[in-house]
Amino acid sequence: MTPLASLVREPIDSLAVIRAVSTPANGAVLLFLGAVRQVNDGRDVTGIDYAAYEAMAQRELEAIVDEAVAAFGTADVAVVHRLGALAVEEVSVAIAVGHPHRDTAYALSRWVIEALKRRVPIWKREHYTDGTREWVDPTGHVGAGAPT
Amino acid sequence: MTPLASLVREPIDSLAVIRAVSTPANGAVLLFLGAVRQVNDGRDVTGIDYAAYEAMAQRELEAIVDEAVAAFGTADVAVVHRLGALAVEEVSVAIAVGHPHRDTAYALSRWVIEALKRRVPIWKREHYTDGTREWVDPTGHVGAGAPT
Amino acid sequence: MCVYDANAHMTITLLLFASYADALGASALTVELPRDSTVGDVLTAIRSRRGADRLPPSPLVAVNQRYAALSRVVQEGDEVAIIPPVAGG
Amino acid sequence: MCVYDANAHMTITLLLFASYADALGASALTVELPRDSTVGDVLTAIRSRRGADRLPPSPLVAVNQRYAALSRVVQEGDEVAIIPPVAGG
Repeated sequence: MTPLASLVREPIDSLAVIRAVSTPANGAVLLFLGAVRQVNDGRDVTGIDYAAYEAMAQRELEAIVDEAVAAFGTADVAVVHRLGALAVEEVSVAIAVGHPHRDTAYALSRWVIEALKRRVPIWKREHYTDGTREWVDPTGHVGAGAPT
Repeated sequence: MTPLASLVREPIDSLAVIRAVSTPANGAVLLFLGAVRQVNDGRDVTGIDYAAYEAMAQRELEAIVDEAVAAFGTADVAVVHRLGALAVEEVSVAIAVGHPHRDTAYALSRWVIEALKRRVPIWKREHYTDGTREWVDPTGHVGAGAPT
Repeated sequence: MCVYDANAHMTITLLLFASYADALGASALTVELPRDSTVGDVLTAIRSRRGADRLPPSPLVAVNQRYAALSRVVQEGDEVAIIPPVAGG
Repeated sequence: MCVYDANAHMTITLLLFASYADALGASALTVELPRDSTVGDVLTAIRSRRGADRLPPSPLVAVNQRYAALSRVVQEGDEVAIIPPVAGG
Protein backbone atom coordinates (compact mmCIF):
# COMPACT_ATOMS: atom_id res chain seq x y z
CA MET A 1 0.00 0.00 0.00
CA THR A 2 1.03 3.59 -0.49
CA PRO A 3 1.53 5.61 2.68
CA LEU A 4 -1.32 8.07 3.12
CA ALA A 5 -1.23 11.59 4.58
CA SER A 6 -4.14 13.90 4.05
CA LEU A 7 -6.16 16.82 5.36
CA VAL A 8 -9.92 16.61 4.90
CA ARG A 9 -12.93 18.75 5.69
CA GLU A 10 -15.50 15.96 5.79
CA PRO A 11 -15.99 13.31 8.51
CA ILE A 12 -13.11 10.84 8.48
CA ASP A 13 -13.89 7.38 7.10
CA SER A 14 -12.18 5.18 9.70
CA LEU A 15 -12.70 2.00 7.70
CA ALA A 16 -10.97 3.49 4.68
CA VAL A 17 -8.00 4.47 6.83
CA ILE A 18 -7.81 0.92 8.20
CA ARG A 19 -8.06 -0.53 4.69
CA ALA A 20 -5.11 1.61 3.59
CA VAL A 21 -2.80 -0.33 5.92
CA SER A 22 -4.32 -3.82 5.79
CA THR A 23 -2.20 -6.30 3.86
CA PRO A 24 -1.70 -10.07 3.98
CA ALA A 25 1.63 -9.45 5.75
CA ASN A 26 0.23 -7.45 8.64
CA GLY A 27 -0.82 -9.50 11.64
CA ALA A 28 -1.47 -6.32 13.61
CA VAL A 29 -3.36 -3.19 12.62
CA LEU A 30 -3.76 -0.31 15.04
CA LEU A 31 -6.12 2.62 14.58
CA PHE A 32 -5.78 5.70 16.77
CA LEU A 33 -8.69 8.14 16.76
CA GLY A 34 -8.50 11.56 18.38
CA ALA A 35 -11.92 12.99 19.16
CA VAL A 36 -13.38 16.22 20.48
CA ARG A 37 -13.88 15.98 24.24
CA GLN A 38 -16.84 17.53 25.97
CA VAL A 39 -14.72 18.74 28.88
CA ASN A 40 -11.20 20.14 28.52
CA ASP A 41 -9.25 21.63 31.43
CA GLY A 42 -12.48 21.73 33.38
CA ARG A 43 -14.39 23.80 30.81
CA ASP A 44 -17.49 22.59 28.96
CA VAL A 45 -16.77 22.43 25.25
CA THR A 46 -19.50 22.56 22.60
CA GLY A 47 -17.23 22.17 19.56
CA ILE A 48 -13.84 22.89 18.04
CA ASP A 49 -12.69 24.71 14.92
CA TYR A 50 -9.54 23.17 13.47
CA ALA A 51 -7.42 25.50 11.34
CA ALA A 52 -4.12 24.82 9.60
CA TYR A 53 -1.30 26.32 7.61
CA GLU A 54 -2.51 23.88 5.02
CA ALA A 55 0.43 23.66 2.62
CA MET A 56 2.91 23.24 5.45
CA ALA A 57 0.65 20.90 7.43
CA GLN A 58 0.34 18.65 4.40
CA ARG A 59 4.11 18.71 3.95
CA GLU A 60 4.77 17.94 7.63
CA LEU A 61 2.24 15.08 7.64
CA GLU A 62 3.97 13.58 4.62
CA ALA A 63 7.37 14.04 6.25
CA ILE A 64 6.17 12.29 9.42
CA VAL A 65 4.81 9.37 7.41
CA ASP A 66 8.03 9.13 5.39
CA GLU A 67 10.14 9.15 8.54
CA ALA A 68 7.91 6.53 10.17
CA VAL A 69 8.14 4.29 7.11
CA ALA A 70 11.94 4.56 7.16
CA ALA A 71 12.29 4.07 10.92
CA PHE A 72 9.82 1.22 11.46
CA GLY A 73 10.23 -0.81 8.29
CA THR A 74 6.67 -0.78 7.04
CA ALA A 75 4.97 1.14 4.26
CA ASP A 76 1.62 0.80 5.96
CA VAL A 77 1.08 4.14 7.64
CA ALA A 78 -1.98 6.31 7.06
CA VAL A 79 -2.78 9.66 8.67
CA VAL A 80 -5.87 11.75 8.06
CA HIS A 81 -6.53 15.01 9.93
CA ARG A 82 -9.82 16.84 9.69
CA LEU A 83 -10.14 20.63 9.51
CA GLY A 84 -13.14 22.92 10.03
CA ALA A 85 -15.92 22.89 12.61
CA LEU A 86 -16.24 19.67 14.64
CA ALA A 87 -18.84 18.75 17.24
CA VAL A 88 -18.16 16.92 20.48
CA GLU A 89 -17.27 13.24 19.90
CA GLU A 90 -16.37 13.82 16.24
CA VAL A 91 -13.02 12.44 15.11
CA SER A 92 -10.31 15.02 14.41
CA VAL A 93 -7.49 12.66 13.51
CA ALA A 94 -7.16 9.02 12.45
CA ILE A 95 -3.84 7.21 12.36
CA ALA A 96 -3.71 3.64 11.10
CA VAL A 97 -0.59 1.50 11.02
CA GLY A 98 -0.03 -2.08 9.97
CA HIS A 99 2.87 -4.37 10.79
CA PRO A 100 3.50 -8.12 10.94
CA HIS A 101 3.95 -7.80 14.74
CA ARG A 102 1.98 -5.87 17.33
CA ASP A 103 5.00 -4.63 19.30
CA THR A 104 6.09 -2.51 16.38
CA ALA A 105 2.52 -1.50 15.51
CA TYR A 106 2.02 0.02 18.97
CA ALA A 107 5.37 1.82 18.95
CA LEU A 108 4.79 3.13 15.44
CA SER A 109 1.27 4.37 16.14
CA ARG A 110 2.48 6.21 19.21
CA TRP A 111 5.42 7.71 17.35
CA VAL A 112 3.17 9.13 14.65
CA ILE A 113 0.63 10.79 16.98
CA GLU A 114 3.39 12.33 19.11
CA ALA A 115 5.18 13.68 16.03
CA LEU A 116 1.92 15.06 14.66
CA LYS A 117 1.12 16.87 17.90
CA ARG A 118 4.62 18.30 18.09
CA ARG A 119 5.17 19.39 14.51
CA VAL A 120 2.13 19.79 12.31
CA PRO A 121 0.90 23.41 12.09
CA ILE A 122 -2.72 22.83 13.04
CA TRP A 123 -4.58 24.87 15.65
CA LYS A 124 -7.85 24.43 17.43
CA ARG A 125 -10.28 26.98 18.80
CA GLU A 126 -12.59 25.59 21.44
CA HIS A 127 -16.13 26.89 21.80
CA TYR A 128 -17.49 26.85 25.33
CA THR A 129 -21.02 26.63 26.71
CA ASP A 130 -20.77 30.24 27.97
CA GLY A 131 -20.43 31.43 24.38
CA THR A 132 -16.72 32.23 24.52
CA ARG A 133 -14.13 30.64 22.29
CA GLU A 134 -10.38 30.38 22.60
CA TRP A 135 -7.37 29.09 20.69
CA VAL A 136 -5.85 26.23 22.63
CA ASP A 137 -2.20 26.63 23.60
CA PRO A 138 -0.82 23.25 24.71
CA THR A 139 2.30 25.02 26.00
CA GLY A 140 0.10 26.43 28.73
CA HIS A 141 0.37 30.14 27.96
CA VAL A 142 -2.68 32.35 28.08
CA GLY A 143 -4.42 32.22 24.72
CA ALA A 144 -4.80 35.28 22.53
CA GLY A 145 -8.46 34.42 22.03
CA ALA A 146 -11.28 36.54 23.33
CA PRO A 147 -15.05 36.31 23.55
CA THR A 148 -16.67 37.19 20.24
CA MET B 1 -21.17 2.42 27.61
CA THR B 2 -21.30 -1.15 28.81
CA PRO B 3 -18.06 -3.08 28.50
CA LEU B 4 -18.29 -5.62 25.70
CA ALA B 5 -16.76 -9.10 25.47
CA SER B 6 -17.97 -11.51 22.84
CA LEU B 7 -17.16 -14.46 20.61
CA VAL B 8 -18.57 -14.36 17.10
CA ARG B 9 -18.56 -16.57 14.03
CA GLU B 10 -19.21 -13.84 11.47
CA PRO B 11 -16.78 -11.16 10.24
CA ILE B 12 -16.13 -8.59 12.98
CA ASP B 13 -17.77 -5.19 12.51
CA SER B 14 -14.86 -2.89 13.44
CA LEU B 15 -17.00 0.24 13.39
CA ALA B 16 -19.44 -1.28 15.88
CA VAL B 17 -16.56 -2.13 18.19
CA ILE B 18 -15.30 1.46 17.94
CA ARG B 19 -18.78 2.83 18.60
CA ALA B 20 -19.02 0.74 21.78
CA VAL B 21 -16.22 2.79 23.36
CA SER B 22 -16.83 6.24 21.84
CA THR B 23 -18.21 8.74 24.34
CA PRO B 24 -18.04 12.53 24.71
CA ALA B 25 -15.46 12.05 27.49
CA ASN B 26 -12.99 10.06 25.41
CA GLY B 27 -10.42 12.14 23.57
CA ALA B 28 -8.61 8.98 22.49
CA VAL B 29 -9.97 5.77 21.00
CA LEU B 30 -7.65 2.93 20.04
CA LEU B 31 -8.63 -0.07 17.95
CA PHE B 32 -6.36 -3.10 17.76
CA LEU B 33 -7.04 -5.62 15.02
CA GLY B 34 -5.35 -8.98 14.84
CA ALA B 35 -5.45 -10.48 11.36
CA VAL B 36 -4.47 -13.73 9.67
CA ARG B 37 -0.98 -13.42 8.22
CA GLN B 38 -0.03 -15.01 4.92
CA VAL B 39 3.35 -16.09 6.24
CA ASN B 40 3.98 -17.38 9.75
CA ASP B 41 7.33 -18.76 10.88
CA GLY B 42 8.37 -18.91 7.25
CA ARG B 43 5.46 -21.10 6.13
CA ASP B 44 2.82 -20.01 3.62
CA VAL B 45 -0.57 -19.92 5.27
CA THR B 46 -3.84 -20.17 3.34
CA GLY B 47 -6.18 -19.79 6.31
CA ILE B 48 -6.74 -20.45 9.99
CA ASP B 49 -9.42 -22.31 11.97
CA TYR B 50 -10.03 -20.72 15.35
CA ALA B 51 -11.48 -23.03 18.00
CA ALA B 52 -12.30 -22.31 21.63
CA TYR B 53 -13.45 -23.78 24.89
CA GLU B 54 -16.33 -21.43 24.37
CA ALA B 55 -17.90 -21.18 27.82
CA MET B 56 -14.52 -20.64 29.46
CA ALA B 57 -13.27 -18.31 26.72
CA GLN B 58 -16.35 -16.13 27.17
CA ARG B 59 -15.80 -16.11 30.93
CA GLU B 60 -12.09 -15.23 30.57
CA LEU B 61 -12.82 -12.45 28.09
CA GLU B 62 -15.31 -10.96 30.52
CA ALA B 63 -12.84 -11.29 33.39
CA ILE B 64 -10.16 -9.50 31.37
CA VAL B 65 -12.53 -6.67 30.51
CA ASP B 66 -13.64 -6.37 34.15
CA GLU B 67 -10.04 -6.28 35.35
CA ALA B 68 -9.14 -3.68 32.72
CA VAL B 69 -12.10 -1.51 33.70
CA ALA B 70 -11.05 -1.67 37.36
CA ALA B 71 -7.34 -1.10 36.70
CA PHE B 72 -7.55 1.69 34.12
CA GLY B 73 -10.54 3.67 35.30
CA THR B 74 -12.68 3.54 32.19
CA ALA B 75 -15.76 1.50 31.32
CA ASP B 76 -14.98 1.79 27.64
CA VAL B 77 -13.42 -1.53 26.74
CA ALA B 78 -14.71 -3.80 23.99
CA VAL B 79 -13.28 -7.14 22.86
CA VAL B 80 -14.61 -9.32 20.08
CA HIS B 81 -12.89 -12.55 19.02
CA ARG B 82 -13.93 -14.48 15.96
CA LEU B 83 -14.08 -18.27 15.76
CA GLY B 84 -14.30 -20.61 12.78
CA ALA B 85 -12.51 -20.62 9.43
CA LEU B 86 -10.74 -17.38 8.53
CA ALA B 87 -8.96 -16.47 5.31
CA VAL B 88 -5.68 -14.56 5.09
CA GLU B 89 -6.11 -10.85 6.02
CA GLU B 90 -9.39 -11.50 7.86
CA VAL B 91 -9.65 -10.05 11.35
CA SER B 92 -9.57 -12.58 14.21
CA VAL B 93 -9.76 -10.16 17.12
CA ALA B 94 -10.79 -6.54 17.64
CA ILE B 95 -10.07 -4.64 20.83
CA ALA B 96 -11.34 -1.10 21.21
CA VAL B 97 -10.67 1.12 24.20
CA GLY B 98 -11.63 4.71 24.92
CA HIS B 99 -10.15 7.10 27.46
CA PRO B 100 -9.94 10.85 27.95
CA HIS B 101 -6.15 10.63 27.41
CA ARG B 102 -4.11 8.72 24.88
CA ASP B 103 -1.39 7.60 27.30
CA THR B 104 -3.86 5.45 29.16
CA ALA B 105 -5.61 4.32 25.97
CA TYR B 106 -2.35 2.86 24.60
CA ALA B 107 -1.45 1.15 27.89
CA LEU B 108 -4.95 -0.25 28.28
CA SER B 109 -5.16 -1.57 24.72
CA ARG B 110 -1.83 -3.32 25.11
CA TRP B 111 -2.82 -4.79 28.48
CA VAL B 112 -5.97 -6.31 27.03
CA ILE B 113 -4.34 -7.99 24.01
CA GLU B 114 -1.52 -9.41 26.14
CA ALA B 115 -3.99 -10.77 28.71
CA LEU B 116 -6.11 -12.27 25.94
CA LYS B 117 -3.16 -14.02 24.35
CA ARG B 118 -2.01 -15.36 27.71
CA ARG B 119 -5.29 -16.53 29.22
CA VAL B 120 -8.19 -17.05 26.85
CA PRO B 121 -8.64 -20.71 25.79
CA ILE B 122 -8.68 -20.21 22.04
CA TRP B 123 -6.58 -22.23 19.59
CA LYS B 124 -5.72 -21.84 15.96
CA ARG B 125 -4.98 -24.41 13.33
CA GLU B 126 -3.05 -23.05 10.38
CA HIS B 127 -3.61 -24.41 6.88
CA TYR B 128 -0.56 -24.36 4.63
CA THR B 129 -0.17 -24.19 0.87
CA ASP B 130 1.23 -27.75 0.86
CA GLY B 131 -2.12 -29.04 2.15
CA THR B 132 -0.98 -29.72 5.70
CA ARG B 133 -2.51 -28.11 8.76
CA GLU B 134 -1.24 -27.73 12.29
CA TRP B 135 -2.33 -26.41 15.68
CA VAL B 136 -0.13 -23.46 16.57
CA ASP B 137 1.75 -23.73 19.83
CA PRO B 138 3.09 -20.30 20.83
CA THR B 139 5.21 -21.95 23.52
CA GLY B 140 7.31 -23.36 20.71
CA HIS B 141 6.74 -27.07 21.21
CA VAL B 142 6.10 -29.34 18.28
CA GLY B 143 2.41 -29.37 17.52
CA ALA B 144 0.29 -32.48 17.74
CA GLY B 145 -1.17 -31.73 14.34
CA ALA B 146 -0.59 -33.88 11.32
CA PRO B 147 -1.32 -33.75 7.59
CA THR B 148 -4.89 -34.76 6.89
CA MET C 1 -12.67 -58.43 51.13
CA CYS C 2 -13.04 -55.76 48.51
CA VAL C 3 -16.57 -54.53 47.87
CA TYR C 4 -17.21 -51.94 45.20
CA ASP C 5 -18.87 -48.99 46.91
CA ALA C 6 -20.64 -46.74 44.39
CA ASN C 7 -20.79 -43.96 46.93
CA ALA C 8 -17.04 -43.90 47.22
CA HIS C 9 -16.67 -43.26 43.48
CA MET C 10 -17.61 -40.46 41.15
CA THR C 11 -17.85 -39.74 37.46
CA ILE C 12 -15.84 -36.87 36.00
CA THR C 13 -16.17 -35.48 32.48
CA LEU C 14 -12.83 -34.49 31.02
CA LEU C 15 -12.90 -32.07 28.08
CA LEU C 16 -10.19 -32.06 25.43
CA PHE C 17 -9.50 -29.40 22.82
CA ALA C 18 -7.48 -28.70 19.71
CA SER C 19 -4.24 -30.73 19.55
CA TYR C 20 -5.13 -32.66 22.71
CA ALA C 21 -8.49 -33.70 21.26
CA ASP C 22 -6.69 -34.80 18.09
CA ALA C 23 -4.12 -36.74 20.12
CA LEU C 24 -6.70 -38.72 22.07
CA GLY C 25 -9.25 -38.92 19.28
CA ALA C 26 -12.01 -37.48 21.46
CA SER C 27 -13.27 -34.14 22.67
CA ALA C 28 -14.60 -35.54 25.95
CA LEU C 29 -13.79 -38.55 28.13
CA THR C 30 -15.67 -39.94 31.10
CA VAL C 31 -13.50 -41.03 34.00
CA GLU C 32 -14.52 -43.09 37.04
CA LEU C 33 -12.52 -42.17 40.13
CA PRO C 34 -12.54 -42.53 43.90
CA ARG C 35 -14.01 -39.59 45.79
CA ASP C 36 -11.52 -36.91 46.84
CA SER C 37 -9.46 -37.47 43.72
CA THR C 38 -7.54 -34.50 42.34
CA VAL C 39 -7.24 -33.16 38.80
CA GLY C 40 -3.84 -34.85 38.75
CA ASP C 41 -5.56 -38.15 39.47
CA VAL C 42 -7.92 -37.54 36.55
CA LEU C 43 -4.93 -37.08 34.26
CA THR C 44 -3.23 -40.19 35.63
CA ALA C 45 -6.41 -42.18 34.90
CA ILE C 46 -6.22 -41.39 31.18
CA ARG C 47 -2.45 -41.79 30.75
CA SER C 48 -2.85 -45.36 29.51
CA ARG C 49 -5.08 -44.33 26.59
CA ARG C 50 -3.69 -44.37 23.09
CA GLY C 51 -2.30 -40.93 22.22
CA ALA C 52 -2.03 -39.76 25.81
CA ASP C 53 1.75 -39.82 25.47
CA ARG C 54 1.36 -36.68 23.35
CA LEU C 55 0.13 -34.70 26.35
CA PRO C 56 2.77 -32.84 28.35
CA PRO C 57 3.55 -34.10 31.89
CA SER C 58 1.79 -31.16 33.55
CA PRO C 59 -0.70 -29.57 31.19
CA LEU C 60 -2.77 -26.51 32.05
CA VAL C 61 -6.13 -27.54 33.47
CA ALA C 62 -9.44 -25.90 34.27
CA VAL C 63 -12.24 -26.92 36.62
CA ASN C 64 -15.68 -25.53 35.94
CA GLN C 65 -14.26 -23.11 33.37
CA ARG C 66 -11.57 -21.63 35.60
CA TYR C 67 -7.86 -22.38 35.60
CA ALA C 68 -7.00 -24.72 38.47
CA ALA C 69 -4.03 -26.47 40.06
CA LEU C 70 -3.36 -30.17 39.48
CA SER C 71 -3.80 -30.61 43.24
CA ARG C 72 -7.36 -29.34 43.09
CA VAL C 73 -9.85 -31.88 44.47
CA VAL C 74 -12.70 -32.55 42.07
CA GLN C 75 -16.30 -33.43 42.83
CA GLU C 76 -19.00 -35.40 41.08
CA GLY C 77 -20.31 -33.33 38.20
CA ASP C 78 -17.27 -31.06 37.90
CA GLU C 79 -16.33 -30.03 34.37
CA VAL C 80 -12.61 -30.69 34.08
CA ALA C 81 -10.67 -29.62 30.99
CA ILE C 82 -7.09 -29.94 29.77
CA ILE C 83 -6.04 -26.68 28.11
CA PRO C 84 -3.47 -26.83 25.29
CA PRO C 85 -1.16 -23.83 24.94
CA VAL C 86 -3.56 -21.01 24.03
CA ALA C 87 -3.12 -19.18 20.74
CA GLY C 88 -5.89 -16.61 20.52
CA GLY C 89 -5.57 -13.13 19.11
CA MET D 1 23.36 61.66 0.58
CA CYS D 2 20.85 58.88 0.94
CA VAL D 3 19.37 57.51 -2.27
CA TYR D 4 16.68 54.83 -2.12
CA ASP D 5 17.95 51.82 -4.05
CA ALA D 6 15.11 49.51 -5.03
CA ASN D 7 17.56 46.70 -5.77
CA ALA D 8 18.84 46.77 -2.21
CA HIS D 9 15.34 46.08 -0.87
CA MET D 10 12.90 43.19 -1.08
CA THR D 11 9.28 42.40 -0.31
CA ILE D 12 8.46 39.56 2.09
CA THR D 13 5.01 38.09 2.73
CA LEU D 14 4.51 37.17 6.37
CA LEU D 15 1.72 34.70 7.13
CA LEU D 16 -0.13 34.71 10.44
CA PHE D 17 -2.41 32.02 11.83
CA ALA D 18 -4.87 31.34 14.62
CA SER D 19 -4.22 33.44 17.76
CA TYR D 20 -1.44 35.41 16.02
CA ALA D 21 -3.75 36.33 13.13
CA ASP D 22 -6.37 37.43 15.67
CA ALA D 23 -3.79 39.46 17.58
CA LEU D 24 -2.62 41.40 14.54
CA GLY D 25 -6.00 41.47 12.80
CA ALA D 26 -4.57 40.02 9.59
CA SER D 27 -3.67 36.65 8.13
CA ALA D 28 -0.87 38.08 5.96
CA LEU D 29 1.36 41.16 6.09
CA THR D 30 3.70 42.55 3.47
CA VAL D 31 7.03 43.75 4.77
CA GLU D 32 9.66 45.83 2.94
CA LEU D 33 13.20 45.03 4.08
CA PRO D 34 16.84 45.46 3.05
CA ARG D 35 18.35 42.52 1.21
CA ASP D 36 20.09 39.93 3.41
CA SER D 37 17.59 40.48 6.21
CA THR D 38 16.80 37.55 8.48
CA VAL D 39 13.52 36.15 9.72
CA GLY D 40 14.31 37.94 12.98
CA ASP D 41 14.47 41.22 11.06
CA VAL D 42 11.05 40.49 9.56
CA LEU D 43 9.63 40.08 13.05
CA THR D 44 11.32 43.26 14.26
CA ALA D 45 9.74 45.11 11.37
CA ILE D 46 6.22 44.27 12.55
CA ARG D 47 6.78 44.78 16.27
CA SER D 48 5.39 48.31 16.14
CA ARG D 49 2.03 47.14 14.77
CA ARG D 50 -1.00 47.16 17.01
CA GLY D 51 -1.40 43.76 18.68
CA ALA D 52 2.20 42.67 18.02
CA ASP D 53 2.85 42.84 21.76
CA ARG D 54 0.78 39.65 22.02
CA LEU D 55 3.39 37.68 20.07
CA PRO D 56 6.07 35.93 22.14
CA PRO D 57 9.67 37.27 21.95
CA SER D 58 10.87 34.30 19.87
CA PRO D 59 7.98 32.62 18.11
CA LEU D 60 8.34 29.52 15.96
CA VAL D 61 8.81 30.47 12.34
CA ALA D 62 8.75 28.76 8.97
CA VAL D 63 10.28 29.72 5.64
CA ASN D 64 8.73 28.24 2.53
CA GLN D 65 6.68 25.81 4.65
CA ARG D 66 9.57 24.46 6.68
CA TYR D 67 10.55 25.30 10.23
CA ALA D 68 13.48 27.74 10.24
CA ALA D 69 15.75 29.59 12.66
CA LEU D 70 15.27 33.30 13.36
CA SER D 71 18.78 33.80 11.96
CA ARG D 72 17.73 32.42 8.58
CA VAL D 73 18.35 34.90 5.75
CA VAL D 74 15.27 35.44 3.61
CA GLN D 75 15.03 36.20 -0.06
CA GLU D 76 12.60 38.09 -2.26
CA GLY D 77 9.52 35.94 -2.72
CA ASP D 78 10.07 33.74 0.34
CA GLU D 79 6.93 32.69 2.19
CA VAL D 80 7.62 33.44 5.85
CA ALA D 81 5.18 32.37 8.57
CA ILE D 82 4.93 32.77 12.32
CA ILE D 83 3.67 29.53 13.86
CA PRO D 84 1.60 29.67 17.06
CA PRO D 85 1.93 26.72 19.46
CA VAL D 86 0.51 23.82 17.45
CA ALA D 87 -2.50 21.94 18.77
CA GLY D 88 -3.38 19.29 16.21
CA GLY D 89 -4.52 15.81 16.95
